[in-house]
Amino acid sequence: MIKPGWMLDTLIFWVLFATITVAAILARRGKVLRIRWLPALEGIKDGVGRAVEMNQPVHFSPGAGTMLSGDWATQTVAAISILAYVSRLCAKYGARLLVSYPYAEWLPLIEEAYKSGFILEGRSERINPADLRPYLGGSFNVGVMRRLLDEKPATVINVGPIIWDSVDIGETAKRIGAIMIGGTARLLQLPYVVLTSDYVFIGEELYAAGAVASGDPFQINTVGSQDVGKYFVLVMLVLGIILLALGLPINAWLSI
Amino acid sequence: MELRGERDMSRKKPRWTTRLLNLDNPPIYAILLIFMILPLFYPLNTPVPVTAMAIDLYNKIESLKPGDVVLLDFSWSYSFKILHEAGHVAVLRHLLSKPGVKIVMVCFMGADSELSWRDVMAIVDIEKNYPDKKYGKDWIWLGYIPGGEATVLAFADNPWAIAPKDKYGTPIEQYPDFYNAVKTGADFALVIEGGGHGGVNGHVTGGFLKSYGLKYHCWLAYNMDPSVIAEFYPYYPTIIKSMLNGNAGAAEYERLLNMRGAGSVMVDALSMTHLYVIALIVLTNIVYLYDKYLSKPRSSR
Amino acid sequence: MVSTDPGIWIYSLLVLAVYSFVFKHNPAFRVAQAIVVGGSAGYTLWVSIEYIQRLGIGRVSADPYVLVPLIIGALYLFQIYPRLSWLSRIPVGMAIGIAYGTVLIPGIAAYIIAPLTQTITPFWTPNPLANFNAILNLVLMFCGVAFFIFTTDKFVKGRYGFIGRIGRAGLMVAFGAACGTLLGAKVTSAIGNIIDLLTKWLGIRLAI
Amino acid sequence: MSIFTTIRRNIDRAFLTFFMLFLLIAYPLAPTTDFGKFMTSWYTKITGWITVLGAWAIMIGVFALVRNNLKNIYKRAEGWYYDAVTIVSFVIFVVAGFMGGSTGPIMTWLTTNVTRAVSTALLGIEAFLATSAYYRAYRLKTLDAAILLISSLIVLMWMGPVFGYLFPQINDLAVWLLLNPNSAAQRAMFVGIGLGLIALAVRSMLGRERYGA
Repeated sequence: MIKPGWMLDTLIFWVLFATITVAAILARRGKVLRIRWLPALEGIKDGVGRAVEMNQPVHFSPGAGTMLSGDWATQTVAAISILAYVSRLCAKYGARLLVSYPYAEWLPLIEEAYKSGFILEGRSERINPADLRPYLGGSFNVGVMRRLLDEKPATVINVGPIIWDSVDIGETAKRIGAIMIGGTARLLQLPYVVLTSDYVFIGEELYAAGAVASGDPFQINTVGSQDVGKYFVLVMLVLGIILLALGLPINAWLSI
Repeated sequence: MELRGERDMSRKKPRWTTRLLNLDNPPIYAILLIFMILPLFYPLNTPVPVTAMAIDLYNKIESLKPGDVVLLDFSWSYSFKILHEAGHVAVLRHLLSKPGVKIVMVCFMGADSELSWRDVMAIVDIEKNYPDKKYGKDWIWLGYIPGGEATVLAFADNPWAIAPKDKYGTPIEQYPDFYNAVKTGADFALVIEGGGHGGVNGHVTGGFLKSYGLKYHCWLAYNMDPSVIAEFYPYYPTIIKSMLNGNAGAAEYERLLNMRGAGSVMVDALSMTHLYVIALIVLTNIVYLYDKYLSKPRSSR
Repeated sequence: MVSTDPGIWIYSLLVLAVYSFVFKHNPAFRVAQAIVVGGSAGYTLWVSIEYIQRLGIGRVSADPYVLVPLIIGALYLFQIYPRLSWLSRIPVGMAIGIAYGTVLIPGIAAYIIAPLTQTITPFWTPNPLANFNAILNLVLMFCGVAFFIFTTDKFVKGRYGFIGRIGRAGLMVAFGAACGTLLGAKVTSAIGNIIDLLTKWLGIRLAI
Repeated sequence: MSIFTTIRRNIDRAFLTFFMLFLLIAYPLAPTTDFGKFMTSWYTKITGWITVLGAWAIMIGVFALVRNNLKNIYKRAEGWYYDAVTIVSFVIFVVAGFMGGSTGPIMTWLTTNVTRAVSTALLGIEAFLATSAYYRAYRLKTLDAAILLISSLIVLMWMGPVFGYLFPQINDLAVWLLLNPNSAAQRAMFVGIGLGLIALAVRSMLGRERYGA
């Protein structure tokens, strides 16, 4: 019935999926997990504050790989949830928010996230659709670089599925003296983000960031309950070695 | 205006170490440019040490038997052409020199990957250099298949359902050498992916890894963008069997084939620029430590 | 011999305009950017029209179900009309659903099971280096995973803080290694451009 | 909240949930039973739809771009002449497409000489930007920075072929570094990413607000 080789993967997936769902639903009954705060979120707060002090805008871009396919789409969703947080901060403290995006597929969500913060803080008069700019079909890097140099934002946030914009945008941000906040779960670009940014969302922190920032117990529980999977991996590492030492074919079991 | 006086008062001439540590970009860039251009006029012709990965791929291709089908993927965006082209040219030449080996060429990355294929073909020039290799019998070109990762995975499960026709509109049934030899991805004797810059969770590279690597256990090789090679090492050598490291890898492969191609050209410039950058980093850090030493109060030195 | 092909001239001037950005932000770079932003938009517009024609409308007769994404995708156009812009979220929701559906289970195989099977290797073989590597891999992966645990900071500070610190050091090695590979790829691209400019545009013969 | 508002708020989430669950059930099934055959055939169909879905979106992107630029030109905003260049270039490309679409002769000429020129040059300037990033970021400030610096230096030596020629041990050391400590750390990050994906999916499916926003 199930393809050979996918039995265990499917089982583990559904178990984790169910655990996280149950933990999330339990949040509505007041059982909230405590999770640690992410340092890069503090960076966003500082960055927006600095932009307000200097009377300069904040620039947000969701990475150049925001396509509708596979992992890239999921990371874009995470980036958009961070945009909602940034928009809320900008509305609260009164900074102008510039958004550049490379693929129009996400325009409905990006526009909504951009507006949501201003509406929640009751500043809908400051919404300016011209601040959202598309740079389609491979012109994203060059477009953002020029926009940064022309508008001189105080804080540059580039999170999401970064393909080849990490160094370009990061170094341009350094050149205009902006605080650079980067983050991606695409591990091949992550080192370059670390190299060029002041604050970084490392890997999974990108997925968690929007939820942690929202402060909503439901979302916090989805983040916290992931640790079930991590403890599973930790236990499996130790147990696997022990079983292997006893001469059992643990690796064959793991690939049923 | 009052501020200016204050600033003038506080302005001391910074130490030379501090100035060196806060250089502007242009001088750094200018020296880099010189190091890039010089080797083009005065090549050093440093020999390239051949790594185990290139030898593995070479031996695998050497061991291919007549009738084996090879999947050769051209999924790099056209902008990345300089990184991947030399490696693919070398590998394709080697494949074409083996009698009876059948090659399926395909790309998944984007419509512009077809331009990448066109450029490789212009260099290899099958009709002129390999006159006994016939289209439809020894190689076919499926063109760009859109759909990203999902398509890659589905192509591995059942190639001819996803690509029922080749680029020129001929049904694959008319090429029995391919249609009958390959039913699933497991039937490919060797799979070479070209678009390494997608990364492990890039939609084409990741698809190849998940299907041919994890699911069908094919002999999977990558023609890699050097900037992402670190990310693929976790899967080497159990799942990914070989990786060509960009132009350096291509130069190694060219050396195995005893030819001098585009890969070898880059090697000197690569050496020189790396020499410069390493020197820059090391010198900066020596100056940085010395600066820290100088800025300590004299008594505590 | 300097080239007389206008295509090569446009190519070379645009490349130079982009490279000039490295030294200073200047009008040439702005013009190049303006050209590319407009041009790429025009190009992708045609690509999208062809997708709709070739993969959508053209395939309807062979596979009538293609009408579903064709119609749902057209809801995107309501984005232009604010009162009905909520309709344009439907295709996004559907696309994200498809993305999750294809990624999650292979994700378990690639991200959780494959790392496990590769780390669980014996360290009691006769080869001392292999044993050392196996232990190192095991320790670094264990500490790395522990470092990322969200619900407790036991592994980051305090008595067991060393676990998090080892994990962090491992991450730093990985980041450093990858940063080291960055230059090679980019230098090759730059040299490719330089060779193009020198040979095709200026017609200089190189020593290579 | 009226029923209409509820539908309007949640319709996209309904689509998301339906397609996600359907594909998740279909993915591991083997096409040996009737049910398996049915599900796998739909799996292939549905996953092929994404390209068509996204194709429409480009039009609104183009619309937004043209509208922004025309507004700027009309208002004579700062730098409006660059926006005029954008519009002119856009029109040229669109007109070129009338001869053979995106692969027509004029379009191919334009893309190879205009858009590709800029994208390859952008990759090239990263070499420069990377050098200055190295120069600024690699300072021996902390222990972590020192580890980063040393592992970078080893790999940099490996990437420059002349070092491998002069000191063959560098190659072995770099490959060992990539294969062992680097891989182990990458694997640790993989685990988190795989789990983060699931949590994000749950959040998108059930979250009170949209996509975790």
